[in-house]
Amino acid sequence: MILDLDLVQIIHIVLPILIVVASILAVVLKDLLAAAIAVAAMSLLLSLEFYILQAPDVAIAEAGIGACLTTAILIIAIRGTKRMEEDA
Amino acid sequence: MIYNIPYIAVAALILIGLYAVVFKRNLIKMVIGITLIESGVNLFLITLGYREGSIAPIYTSSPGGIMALPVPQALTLTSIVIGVAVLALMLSLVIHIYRHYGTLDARKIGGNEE
Amino acid sequence: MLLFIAILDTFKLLLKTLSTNSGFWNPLVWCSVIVIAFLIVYSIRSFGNKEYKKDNEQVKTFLSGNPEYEKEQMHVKSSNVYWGFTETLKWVYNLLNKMHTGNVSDYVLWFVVTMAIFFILIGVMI
Amino acid sequence: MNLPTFEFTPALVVAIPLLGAFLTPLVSRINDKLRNIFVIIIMGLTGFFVFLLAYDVLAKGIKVYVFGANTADTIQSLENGLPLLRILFEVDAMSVLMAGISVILGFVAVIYSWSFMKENTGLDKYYTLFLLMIAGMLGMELTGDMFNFFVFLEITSIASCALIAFWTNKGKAVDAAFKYIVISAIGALFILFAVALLYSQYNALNIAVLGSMIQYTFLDKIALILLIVALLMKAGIVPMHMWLPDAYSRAPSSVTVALIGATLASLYGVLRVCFTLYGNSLSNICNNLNINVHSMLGTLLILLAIITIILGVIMALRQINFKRLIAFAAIAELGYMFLGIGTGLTVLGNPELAVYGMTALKGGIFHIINDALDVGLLFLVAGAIYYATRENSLNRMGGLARNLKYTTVFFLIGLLAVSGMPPMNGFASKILIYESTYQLSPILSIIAILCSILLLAVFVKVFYSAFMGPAQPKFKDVKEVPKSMLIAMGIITCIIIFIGLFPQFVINTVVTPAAEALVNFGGEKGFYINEIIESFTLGGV
Amino acid sequence: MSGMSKIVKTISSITFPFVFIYGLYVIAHGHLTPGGGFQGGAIVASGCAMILVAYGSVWTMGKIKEKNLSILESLGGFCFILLAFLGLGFGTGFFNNLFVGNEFLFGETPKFNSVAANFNTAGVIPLMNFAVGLKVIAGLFAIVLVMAYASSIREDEK
Amino acid sequence: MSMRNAVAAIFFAIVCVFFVFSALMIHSFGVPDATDMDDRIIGGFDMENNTYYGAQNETGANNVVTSVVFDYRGFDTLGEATILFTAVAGVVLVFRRLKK
Repeated sequence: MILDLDLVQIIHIVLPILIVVASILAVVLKDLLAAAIAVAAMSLLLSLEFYILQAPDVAIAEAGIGACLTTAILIIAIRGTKRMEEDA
Repeated sequence: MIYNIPYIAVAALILIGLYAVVFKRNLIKMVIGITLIESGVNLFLITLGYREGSIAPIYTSSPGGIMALPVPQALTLTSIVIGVAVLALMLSLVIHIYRHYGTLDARKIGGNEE
Repeated sequence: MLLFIAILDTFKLLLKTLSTNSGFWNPLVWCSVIVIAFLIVYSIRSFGNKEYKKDNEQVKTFLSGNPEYEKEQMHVKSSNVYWGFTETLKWVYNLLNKMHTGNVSDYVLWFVVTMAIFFILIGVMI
Repeated sequence: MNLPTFEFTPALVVAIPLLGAFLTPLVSRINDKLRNIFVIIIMGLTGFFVFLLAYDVLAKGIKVYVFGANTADTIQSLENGLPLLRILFEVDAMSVLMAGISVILGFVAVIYSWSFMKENTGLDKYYTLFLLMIAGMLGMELTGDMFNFFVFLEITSIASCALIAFWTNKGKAVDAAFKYIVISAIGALFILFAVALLYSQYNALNIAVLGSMIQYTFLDKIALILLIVALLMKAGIVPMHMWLPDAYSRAPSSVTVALIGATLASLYGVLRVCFTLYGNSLSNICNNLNINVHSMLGTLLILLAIITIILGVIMALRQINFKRLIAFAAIAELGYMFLGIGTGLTVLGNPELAVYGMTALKGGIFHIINDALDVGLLFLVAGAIYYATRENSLNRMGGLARNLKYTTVFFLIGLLAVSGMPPMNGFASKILIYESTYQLSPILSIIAILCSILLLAVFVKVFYSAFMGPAQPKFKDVKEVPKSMLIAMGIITCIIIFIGLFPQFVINTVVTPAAEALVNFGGEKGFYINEIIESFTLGGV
Repeated sequence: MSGMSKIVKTISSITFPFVFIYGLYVIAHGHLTPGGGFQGGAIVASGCAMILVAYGSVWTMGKIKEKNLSILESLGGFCFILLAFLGLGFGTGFFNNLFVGNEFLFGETPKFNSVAANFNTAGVIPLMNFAVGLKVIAGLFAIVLVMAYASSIREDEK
Repeated sequence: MSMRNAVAAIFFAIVCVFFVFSALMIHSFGVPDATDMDDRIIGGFDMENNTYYGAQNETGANNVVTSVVFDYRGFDTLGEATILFTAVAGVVLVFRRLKK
């Protein structure tokens, strides 16, 4: 290893990148349901990151609210409206 | 410098969210963008409270050693609940807008009015 | 007696003049001046009022010889009131109408623009 | 006169409307009339406590309330330089002034909605949200903690958003509410981000503590910009004003009146950030380079204010929708306030012009009161006309003075006041702004006066097209609006006339203490925290 | 939203009690382990959302009225404020933790740096946890239920 | 429309630059600048007065975050609960029946 990192540091580098990738997916995907799932994945990764940053309280809250309820509300809204994003 | 990657991720999250709000036309995409901004701010608060080699600020789990800062975690808890409340209200308004206008395109619903 | 003094003090407090470091403003003085002016104007008006006759030809409405409309139709609508002004400033209004798109993204875009300008002016310059 | 002073008045001012909001759904199960009376009593009680608090603060200086600890600990920690752990309510003359405005507007709006909202469903939720909105505003204005400010900001935004969408059968109303919630969510999130930036450097959340420590580093400037721009957007300054006409014109009139209070609470946030949080360098002016930030910020504010005035007036001239027109006029009025405040901010560092800066600041603060009352009255009149005729467009109105006699008188008074005609209250505050900005640059003053005249022209047009002219056959059966609406309009009119006739009295008792609370020269630890310590040691708590 | 297949219904009704009890555990042990009123409330509310998805919103609305949830939420909020006001009555201010140090309900104080999880500690905090937990369960579930019901009603009209 | 997007992109880029720059300016990850308030809350031993201080001693809760949420910053939590209440009221108001 050039950078000489231990496991925790690698996780601190990899997880934020994954979070950003998931958020980019959430914005880019045309299918809104898929975007909602991407938001859920982002929330789950975020909650993992919170756990690694020594915040288990927030991690539980984020997993319960961010990953579960937010997705449920988003899916309800998508069912009530329209699934696909229109093109320009 | 490599240690500041979480902060860069925070900036990236906020900017991606802002991008979704400014450049996307679908209302639900804009709402998702606001959720992303909120996640970014939450991550920022938690990252501020992290101390290297620290344990979670709970005495039950392990004794001794330095602890992560508790106040940002408390603030983040508040912020998460606020986020879900705002999200619910926004999405119920979006459902109503769809019923009235039959579309989710932000350009079509506002319209140019006198 | 004490009560009287207290009331007097309150009045003194109320009647103070507002000074702006280069002028002053006292509404009560202004009101009294207006009342006096009104009385003068009224008395001048009453001089000529006797010669005014109501059942005369000059009282009738004259619309360049056109017939007079019904009273209900004579009301000028709100959008026609400052027609000349809005017509002259049409280019301004076109610009402003383009600005007010009613699109939420544009509202947020203005926020971003203002933030960028503030960033450059305060964050970099100073 | 000796009024009783309670040490927990600041907490009660927020707690009473909150408790009322929690109880309203239960009370409305019993009886509708009882619920209305209950809400009015709650608002009256809140107003009473705000009055007590104002009396206390104006007589004895800053008042502090600590949540959840015995005050002795807090005194010790402040004196020994230990960190403040708890949430503090820090009430000075400025906060009390704003709280008074919010309470008056809320009280009037509650009375007004008795008859105005009578025919609608969902009134229990309406009153609940209304009380929550008032509580949120009061919390924003009284709190001394940045994060708590954010929380109350969110309460205000969410409650007002739901209230803007009250008439859900109208698509435009829902649309306006969505715009409002997007704008306020983004603004609030950026405020939270700025608070986190400040926290990252100083590990404190209290405004006074932060204010005494700020160093004007790069991150501080970023936080300052985020706070200022987000709050300016929530206050509705050009070019971020577009949500305001939508929200103001689509909401029910009684809600609009309370929304004015919410907007002004954001303006209060701007004042707090500029003068208290970042006001440390104002206290030692002569030998500090950081004053550049203030003069730059002030110049930018003046620039935005001038654009705001011009654009608001020009847009108002063309509007046909009654409430939308008043909303643009309200934007123009907002510009006058920011003109005064910005001039104060620019000039206060300059020893030669500091006197005029103080006058401008006083004018700006005085104009906050006047604008809230005048624009509120106009919106109430617009709501009354809508109630009587079910008509919003000025094109379809005419000759209403025959049917709505009292309303016409109220509108006339509001017209004169809002366009700054002597002897109404609008003139008293505008003359302060004109004469002090003239010292900075005559052009600013000239533009302000010209736009004031244009504003008069705008409202003359409204007066002519709505109230004057021949009687329209379709308005034959229109009757005068119910008593509760007349009472609400009457209360505001009385206050307007009182302030108009005795402006110096109001300035001496309320405005000058507020301005001096914002700009407090001297002090080592930072003025605000210094005053808190003093008030603790004097036993003022 | 109509219900799902029988398998989903059965599995979710078997899983639901476990989620519920785990949520209650998180609420009750808020002052000792990670968790608290908000986190546990969110967990229970997500369990309820699972039931909602499995059985459909119309069925759920028939079982639990939104009004009852509102009452529960008001009750939770009222208890919370009452606990806060108790400090005003007996102590010095809002949110004064007045039970700490008394040999009363939850009144014990742990030794510094002690790892032992003594349930009988932390004063009003466990009570506040319960109140907030009730409020969060009712509130979040009410939001999801009302939104799902309103959007499903619309579908039926079409 | 593309004109708008081009202008938007320019200003967006400026904001991007400043955000990333400020992300680099913050204290390095894991090493906070000042921690006095949080250290006071976490607790410790006061040598001068020979007493313990901090969350465990003052509130009795082993979980410091909970003691911050419900004790030190309890008023924020009240606000948060109020926000939840507001959101429920708002959602119910938006989806109410319009006819009596």
